[in-house]
Amino acid sequence: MQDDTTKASSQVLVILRHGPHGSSWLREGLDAALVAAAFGREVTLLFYGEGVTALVEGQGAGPLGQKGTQPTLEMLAMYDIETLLVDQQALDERGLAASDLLLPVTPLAPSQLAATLAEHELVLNF
Amino acid sequence: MQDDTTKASSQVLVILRHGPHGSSWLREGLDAALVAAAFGREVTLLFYGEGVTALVEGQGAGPLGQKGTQPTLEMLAMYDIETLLVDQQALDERGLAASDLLLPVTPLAPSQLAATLAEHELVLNF
Amino acid sequence: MILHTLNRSPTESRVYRQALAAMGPDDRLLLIEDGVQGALPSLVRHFGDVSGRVFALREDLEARGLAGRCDATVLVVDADGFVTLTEEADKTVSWF
Amino acid sequence: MILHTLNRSPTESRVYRQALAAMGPDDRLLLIEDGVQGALPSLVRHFGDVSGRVFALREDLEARGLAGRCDATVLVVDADGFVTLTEEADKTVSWF
Amino acid sequence: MRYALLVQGGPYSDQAAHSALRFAEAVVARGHRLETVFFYHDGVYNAARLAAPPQDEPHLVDRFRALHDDHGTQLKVCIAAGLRRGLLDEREAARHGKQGHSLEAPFELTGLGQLIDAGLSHDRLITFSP
Amino acid sequence: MRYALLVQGGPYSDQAAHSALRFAEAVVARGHRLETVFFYHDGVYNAARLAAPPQDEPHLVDRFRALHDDHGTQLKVCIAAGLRRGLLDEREAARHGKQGHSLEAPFELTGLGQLIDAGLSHDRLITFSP
Repeated sequence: MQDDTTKASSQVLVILRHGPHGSSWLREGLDAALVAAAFGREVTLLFYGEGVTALVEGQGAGPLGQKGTQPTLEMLAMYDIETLLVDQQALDERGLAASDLLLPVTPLAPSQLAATLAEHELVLNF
Repeated sequence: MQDDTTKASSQVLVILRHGPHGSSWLREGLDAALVAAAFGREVTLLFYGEGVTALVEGQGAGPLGQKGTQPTLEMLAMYDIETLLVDQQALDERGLAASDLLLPVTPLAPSQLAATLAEHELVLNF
Repeated sequence: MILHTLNRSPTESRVYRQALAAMGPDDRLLLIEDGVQGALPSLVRHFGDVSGRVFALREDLEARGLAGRCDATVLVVDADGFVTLTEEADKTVSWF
Repeated sequence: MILHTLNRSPTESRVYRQALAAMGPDDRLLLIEDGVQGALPSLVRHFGDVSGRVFALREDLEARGLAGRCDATVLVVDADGFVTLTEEADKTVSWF
Repeated sequence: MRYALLVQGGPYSDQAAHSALRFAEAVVARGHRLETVFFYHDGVYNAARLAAPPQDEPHLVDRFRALHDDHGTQLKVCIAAGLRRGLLDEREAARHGKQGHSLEAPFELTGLGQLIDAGLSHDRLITFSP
Repeated sequence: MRYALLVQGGPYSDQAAHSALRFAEAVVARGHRLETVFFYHDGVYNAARLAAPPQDEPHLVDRFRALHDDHGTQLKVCIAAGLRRGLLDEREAARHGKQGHSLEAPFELTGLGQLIDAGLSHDRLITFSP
């Protein structure tokens, strides 16, 4: 069940299951990913379920003007976080296509999920 | 759509949608109901969705020995809270019958829900 | 007439079913916070039974990049319109 | 082998579907907290795909009055057994 | 109209407090009177006087305080929910033999009866939950 | 084995902290070493030193403190998550110009890197969330 889109050497998998603004889970999950990367770990992000909505282009400010998580997402490459897996089924369910997203991502089919979890040393689920 | 099981004069409807131990919603909802009753308001309780599990007989202590909400439920009559409506569909879904419950309740069909909400002056949803 | 607010997406939480079951024939439903996901054309069918009485909060749609993706049957209101909806309703019940 | 924990009932939250979709062929699922509601005979069908690998925490069943109502296919473990499950698994992933 | 809000979500963890503040500001902008904000469940955490959010984020405590200062809104925190979660004013801290306090004016600890009272005596009660 | 726990739920609002403590006590009873409890998201509220639960309820702060005192478990609170929510030790309070503090030893404010480190260097990391 090894899969080409993620490397066995990746150490930390951060699963993001929430969208922007509604809660702090997305932000706190991204913070964990950035810190892991800053500490030299190889980090994979998996946008899963409602987490795929974090990637929708054209996000705006929150209810009190707060800037949200889009700026953080745009910094991922700077931290060498380049493996962005996205739950294809969740995109389909919401009528979203890769072209609607603000970053290039790798679609992940349901059949690849278990292997992705198995091959990372540490899995953090937000 | 007036319904015999609740009186139009009832002032406060407290909807309980959570079971015991998993969160403080049930406890905090019950506290609100008791306070309203202590202040002389007529209070109706509606055990809705997972809230019906609050009524299951034979509950025990929580993870650290805390006593849970069963003792509070047993005090409702002392506070003259006597209208206990229960979501019949939620009982059925969980395979529960009235005889499994620790208090006598009035089953409420889905068709009676809207009228119940409409006829109370204040609705608090927990 | 009761205004019901809902702050969860129908893809994640089943609370939307509780809200719908509790709605009277004139009641209105306002999608707020993560609930505005339900206004997407592919998800709005969950609210088919109350079509024409479904509102969504503009600011929450915009914050999520969904302002232009909202289904045409959903009535979009801003925070001022949210207040108006609460003025027009006898009471407001929140589902979360 | 991964141990997955789940603390929500399938009647309220759809997160159980995410957990199931992420489970490998040998992975195990432990129902804890409000998740033990899923061990009721009328709800355990939601976990049919991983039958035989579904555990439920005894203390959480007992606290909710469900100890005697658990479906026979569910393996009941206590807190000590929960620790054993984490020893036997390479890692533990929590779904909430 | 006379409005009351019930806030049940903490700051930052979910949107409830943000939504409540946005709604509150729209309520007063429409000329209504926002008499009460009642904090219950995790909403009591909004009263934590030591909250130190990053400079580029809204400071919720200050925004709630402004409702009080500019519009006379009462900021009522359920005492039972607060004590369990470590929200104590000077008087409660002394009563429990603790040094220091975590909540101060214009937030005030009150009983849950005040929520029922606001719910029945005000024209509208709107709830924001996590 | 060396265990770490990640606690993301606050005290009383949900079962996460209760479940974590029960699990922690079972871990040490089985002869494992519980090296770290890391508090993140609303879990940071477990470190509130002023928490005053009713006498007939478990006092979570004391139970976590006992893990530290009896088993040497380190109680690490994410500093960024804590500051936003009003959890400050004396040093951070001074740095932010605030009087008083809301968190004290044996709880300690640390960076999120310590969570990643615990997750990779300990044998097991178990998460308890709301």
